[in-house]
Amino acid sequence: MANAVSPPSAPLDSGATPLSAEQRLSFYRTMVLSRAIDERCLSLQRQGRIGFYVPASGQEGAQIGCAAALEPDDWIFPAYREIGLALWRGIPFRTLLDQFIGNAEDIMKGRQMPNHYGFRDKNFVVASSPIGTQITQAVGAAMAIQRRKAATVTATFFGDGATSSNDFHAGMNFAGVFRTPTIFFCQNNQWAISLPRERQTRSSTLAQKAEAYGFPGVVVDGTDVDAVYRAVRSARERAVRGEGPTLIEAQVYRYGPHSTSDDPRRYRADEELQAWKRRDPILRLKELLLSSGQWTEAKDAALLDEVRAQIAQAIEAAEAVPPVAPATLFEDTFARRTPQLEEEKAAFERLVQEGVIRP
Amino acid sequence: MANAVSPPSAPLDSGATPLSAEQRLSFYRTMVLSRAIDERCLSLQRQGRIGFYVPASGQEGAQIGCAAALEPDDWIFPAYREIGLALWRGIPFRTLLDQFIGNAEDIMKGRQMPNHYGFRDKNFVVASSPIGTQITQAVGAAMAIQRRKAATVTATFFGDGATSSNDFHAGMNFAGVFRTPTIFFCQNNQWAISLPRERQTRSSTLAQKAEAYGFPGVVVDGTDVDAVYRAVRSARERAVRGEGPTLIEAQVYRYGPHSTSDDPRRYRADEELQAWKRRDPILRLKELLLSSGQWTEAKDAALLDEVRAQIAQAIEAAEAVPPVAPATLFEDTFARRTPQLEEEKAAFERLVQEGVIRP
Amino acid sequence: MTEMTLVQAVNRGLHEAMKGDPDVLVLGEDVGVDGGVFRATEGLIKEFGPDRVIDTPLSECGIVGTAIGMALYGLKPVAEIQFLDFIYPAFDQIVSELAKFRFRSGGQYPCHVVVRAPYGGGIKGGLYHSQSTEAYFCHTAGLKVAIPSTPADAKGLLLSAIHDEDPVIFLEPKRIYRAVSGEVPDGDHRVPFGSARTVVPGDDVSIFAYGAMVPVATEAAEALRGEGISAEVVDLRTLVPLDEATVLASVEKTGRAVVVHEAARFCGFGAELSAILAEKAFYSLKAPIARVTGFDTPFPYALENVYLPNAARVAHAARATVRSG
Amino acid sequence: MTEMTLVQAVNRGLHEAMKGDPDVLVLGEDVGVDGGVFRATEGLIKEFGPDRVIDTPLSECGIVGTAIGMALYGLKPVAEIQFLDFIYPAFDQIVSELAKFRFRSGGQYPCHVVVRAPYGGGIKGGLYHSQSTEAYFCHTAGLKVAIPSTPADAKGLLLSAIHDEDPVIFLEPKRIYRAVSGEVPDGDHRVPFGSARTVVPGDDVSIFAYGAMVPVATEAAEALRGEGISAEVVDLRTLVPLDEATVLASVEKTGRAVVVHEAARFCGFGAELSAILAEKAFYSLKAPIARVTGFDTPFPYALENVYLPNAARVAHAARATVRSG
Ligand SMILES: Cc1ncc(C[n+]2csc(CCOP(=O)(O)OP(=O)(O)O)c2C)c(N)n1
Ligand SMILES: Cc1ncc(C[n+]2csc(CCOP(=O)(O)OP(=O)(O)O)c2C)c(N)n1
Ligand SMILES: [Mg+2]
Ligand SMILES: [Mg+2]
Repeated sequence: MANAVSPPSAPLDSGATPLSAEQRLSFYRTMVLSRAIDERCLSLQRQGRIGFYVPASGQEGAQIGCAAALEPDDWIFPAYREIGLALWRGIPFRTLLDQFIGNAEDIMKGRQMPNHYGFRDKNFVVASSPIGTQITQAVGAAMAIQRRKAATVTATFFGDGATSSNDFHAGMNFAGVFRTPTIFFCQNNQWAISLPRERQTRSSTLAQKAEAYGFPGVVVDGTDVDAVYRAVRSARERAVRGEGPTLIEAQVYRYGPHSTSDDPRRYRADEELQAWKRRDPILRLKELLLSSGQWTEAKDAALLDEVRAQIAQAIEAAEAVPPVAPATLFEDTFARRTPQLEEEKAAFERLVQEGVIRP
Repeated sequence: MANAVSPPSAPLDSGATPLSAEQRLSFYRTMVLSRAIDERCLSLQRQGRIGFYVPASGQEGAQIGCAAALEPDDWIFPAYREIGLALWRGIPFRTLLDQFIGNAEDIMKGRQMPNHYGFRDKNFVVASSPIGTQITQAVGAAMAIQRRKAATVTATFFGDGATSSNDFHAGMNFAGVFRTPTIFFCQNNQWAISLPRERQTRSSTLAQKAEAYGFPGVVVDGTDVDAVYRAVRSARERAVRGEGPTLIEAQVYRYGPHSTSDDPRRYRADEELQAWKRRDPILRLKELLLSSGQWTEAKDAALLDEVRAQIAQAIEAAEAVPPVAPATLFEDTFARRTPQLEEEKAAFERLVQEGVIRP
Repeated sequence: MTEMTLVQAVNRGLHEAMKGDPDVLVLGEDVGVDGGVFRATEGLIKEFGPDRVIDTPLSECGIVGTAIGMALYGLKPVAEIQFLDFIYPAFDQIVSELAKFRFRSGGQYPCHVVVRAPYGGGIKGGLYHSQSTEAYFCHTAGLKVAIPSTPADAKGLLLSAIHDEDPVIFLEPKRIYRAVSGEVPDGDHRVPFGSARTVVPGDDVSIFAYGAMVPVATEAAEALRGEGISAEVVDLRTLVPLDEATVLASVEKTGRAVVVHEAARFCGFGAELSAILAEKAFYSLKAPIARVTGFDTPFPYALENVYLPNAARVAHAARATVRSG
Repeated sequence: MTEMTLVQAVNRGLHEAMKGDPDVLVLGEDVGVDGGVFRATEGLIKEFGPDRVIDTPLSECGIVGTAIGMALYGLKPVAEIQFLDFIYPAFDQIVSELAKFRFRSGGQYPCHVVVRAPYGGGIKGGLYHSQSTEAYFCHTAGLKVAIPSTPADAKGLLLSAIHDEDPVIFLEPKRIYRAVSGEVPDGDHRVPFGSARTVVPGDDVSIFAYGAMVPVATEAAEALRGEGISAEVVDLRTLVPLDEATVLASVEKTGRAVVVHEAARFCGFGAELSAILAEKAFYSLKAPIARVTGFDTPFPYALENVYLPNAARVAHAARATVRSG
């Protein structure tokens, strides 16, 4: 259901080869893993074992469909809700969990809140909290790709709310002007915390905003992983051919709270949630797999067991890791400490020694 | 030639009563005055009698057509190139000149560069230099109008370059969401300093950007004062009826340099300028007036003499005004000076007395 | 008098102002139906309706820009920025426009907007939900900056801010939003700008603090008292205008100063306080001026507790100051 | 060595860096065909083409945001902001992103962008073409801040900035873009960050300045010399990292300090310098530390000459400091 809102210069579905049974199955496995992690992490947060969590349940179809359509050397500029992308890129849950905890093995060195991670070796840029900032950055990286003449793209991820940000406007405009190889992947999950999509903007779709920047925008059913895959694949091909950027609006729903700090019952009706759950991306894919004979309920149960065991193991391992060392605070502000930071570090260490600062 | 890019909810030309001969003549007089001031000020600047100047020549049709279509209690949020609007609102050139000089009678108290003026009693908000900032402000004032249930509108003025600004995006979006009575009047003069319109954005018109915000955008020939008047009048009526904002793109050309600091020969071809001059808004209107028998070359010459005399007189008067008093520096940072500013002022005055600071 | 938390006092302040003046309105992200992510605007939409408690799109630029337009037109908007860390998309509107409207118009256009924002660390918010960048605003001529540290001051300073004629950046220490309760006067309670509060009187050393650092400084003063050091704790309450008279009088008495804030040290507000003392209280000073602040690194997540000044660090610095003089 | 103006030295610095490294590119408004509104990028597009000298749409947010993306990908972008006064639409990208990328990623993502901007008064630019807000950037951990005051330093610091591994805010004193000429070394001339320059040695009082205030301070020192007062003038060159050693050594020698900048006084960079001295040079100080700065008002147009510190004000403050100690 990739529905072109404004006609792209090449048909969007053109080049995509049909998905194989194997591919669909690997989508499914990752989606199931993503959902299971979500559920487990919400409970870890309630138990105080992690400080915060941003769930992605309901958005797995969009995330995995998109992730799979990208190539490993395409750079991802994520927001904070993109766990499906991280898993598809091959980041082990254990690695994510180290970040959620902020322990001594967290690659981010305990600097950021849970869900704000990045992995240079996976071309997965480190997320931040301010909404939209990754969008112009993705366009800049795409300009670098043009300069390097690489056959690759950047893809940036953001929500319906982020379309109101300064960076959305600037990034879309630069992408149009410089025809950059960029995929703007908007997960319209219908809510920006408590603000419904209709009150975020009066345009009838988010995809049509691309019109203002002179390139195509498409709406895709984000609960249909195949459709997402095809739309992204086409956008990627367009980009690599030098035909410029595409805005893709994947329509999904956020099942859970905005984050563990949020209570969605304050602002939205349960019926809306239930209606979307009937179109659950995982269920939809499972039914397809079952009906095509590739999958059985028994295999499904086994998969779930396997995933849960894997998660439990990761938790045990991550929780055994010691906390991040205090003096690491003085790393990475600059490549090398300035004399002033050197002095602050020395003073800090003295205070720790004297028990004035207690890690 | 008001050409609706996206269909407005009511036909744009509906309510506008045809222009009277008298109205056209007053348009003409103001346009001629505006052009004459421009020419004189450019030479004042060259002579070092004013420090800087931003010419508006070529844009008089758009400015006067728009100004005339607004009512006196509609609030204007201008950029720095809107002298035609100021003149139409009844600001004497002498008052503007006091500002250009920054003398003791400058209502802005010598605080701003030439062309950055505002007049509260004329509902003409004081301009600033940062591009686009007036746009969200105009929307906010329109939200206040809604709250006060006044049958009035705000109109904001900006260039083609400003459509790339953060505030354009935020202002357009808020206006759409809150359906504010706002007219977004974009004078597309084809250049943002040295950047041509085609490299500012890839959208085919600027008007079509309104699509992204769910309200109508129209293109109008800005060299045709009648067409501008009608387009603005319709947008105003729509707004007052509660049907929300309109973006109007008036296509014009900046004849002169961006400002007296600029040399347009570095980046644009003379042919382009000459082509536009053949569609000069003043000439077009003059021909109409002449052909309708309302106007004669003799009257035209007399008008020009009159205007020039008036300008010369204003210059003489403004140049006789003493400079702004130094201690006024310490007014208007706050409503009342803080103790700290009181102390700074006292220290300043001592330094002036001792000849350390020489005004 | 009613006992309440700091965030409740903010809520009551907004309520009082809106009740008293139909031109006062509130706008921001999630301030309406949701009642604000910290519940500061809870219940206001029910009482005053969506025309006066406006849920906006996700754009701080739009929030502050439209608030300015409303203020120019005569309303009294109170804009909420969800976290101070997210104010930067509106920074141009704040420093270029809000701060300069009155000046640049020669006094024709006052522009009275209150921008409220929760600020500071202590809630495990990491890099982007913890910062204290009050110095940016203090350095911007034309802005007033208020930071309450108690429920009563939260209401009193907020009501003064809303009734001020100038733009006010109103920073709320989210770490103590609910940590303490206090008696808050009912009705139109106002605390004047530019009057610091002596929290603990003392003779040996002056400790200057604001916001969430006031309880930390107070705890330090208590510890010092046990050691026979009499520390005076001054809560600045408004950074602009600054109550220099109280600051100078305190140091003239004690001869020693410790400045405390959560913000990074370099070019932080504490530097200004030191500079004022080094200029105007020079001959009273008996010892170097100490600063106890955040470090000159971005704000961390896991190590938040070692980043933030604690009572032990404040006491340690005060002790050193007293001994060295 | 070639004699040139400061703005020409900036141009030569850019040229040298671009010639030496194909990853260096320039982007901004009017930097290409027009050669920059101050002509700092003149001729570069001819030599290096529009792929490396990029005229952007009118969006500082886009300029800095895309520059960051380029830097993450491995290029070395030099972004021009037409006037420092217009940097605020990009402030979020600068303080939230550029300054924090390396830290928040645990060192995975260095983010080396140079942001160049002409700053300061003296060209009758009024409110919005004159401001000096270096303190905002100095207070932001993760940014380096360089400000040259001579043609040689303009080239040398710029080349160091472009070859640094960290983000640099490079502020160019537009008032002296063309006011003075000086000898500039040819080739890859670099001036290291964190090393102040003693412009005039002296014994009685230390005057600290940077950018366009260095010639003003020097003029003051000359006037003072005529009166028998030996003033030392120190040009800080980089505010972050700051050469504290040179600053402290100077005050340990002279016992007196005057800090000069164009920026408003309150929470300006001078406050930090005072604070450092009040902490670390306390026992050397013989007199209150004086600040000679812009006033705490927005920058005026007609009254620019009374707003900006002049040599007479600097000399007056230095004299008072020497007499009072
Ligand atoms: C600039 C900025 N303003 C406000 C916030 C607070 N905030 C965090 S998430 C969010 C809503 C984002 O909505 P959307 O873009 O739709 O993404 P979603 O969370 O739904 O995935 C808000 C307002 C922020 N992080 N950054
Ligand atoms: C935020 C900001 N960036 C840059 C500038 C410098 N500048 C002044 S005018 C201008 C071009 C404006 O073009 P446009 O909006 O088309 O208006 P025009 O001058 O053509 O009327 C630029 C880049 C500025 N004033 N503000
Ligand atoms: Mg959303
Ligand atoms: Mg233009």
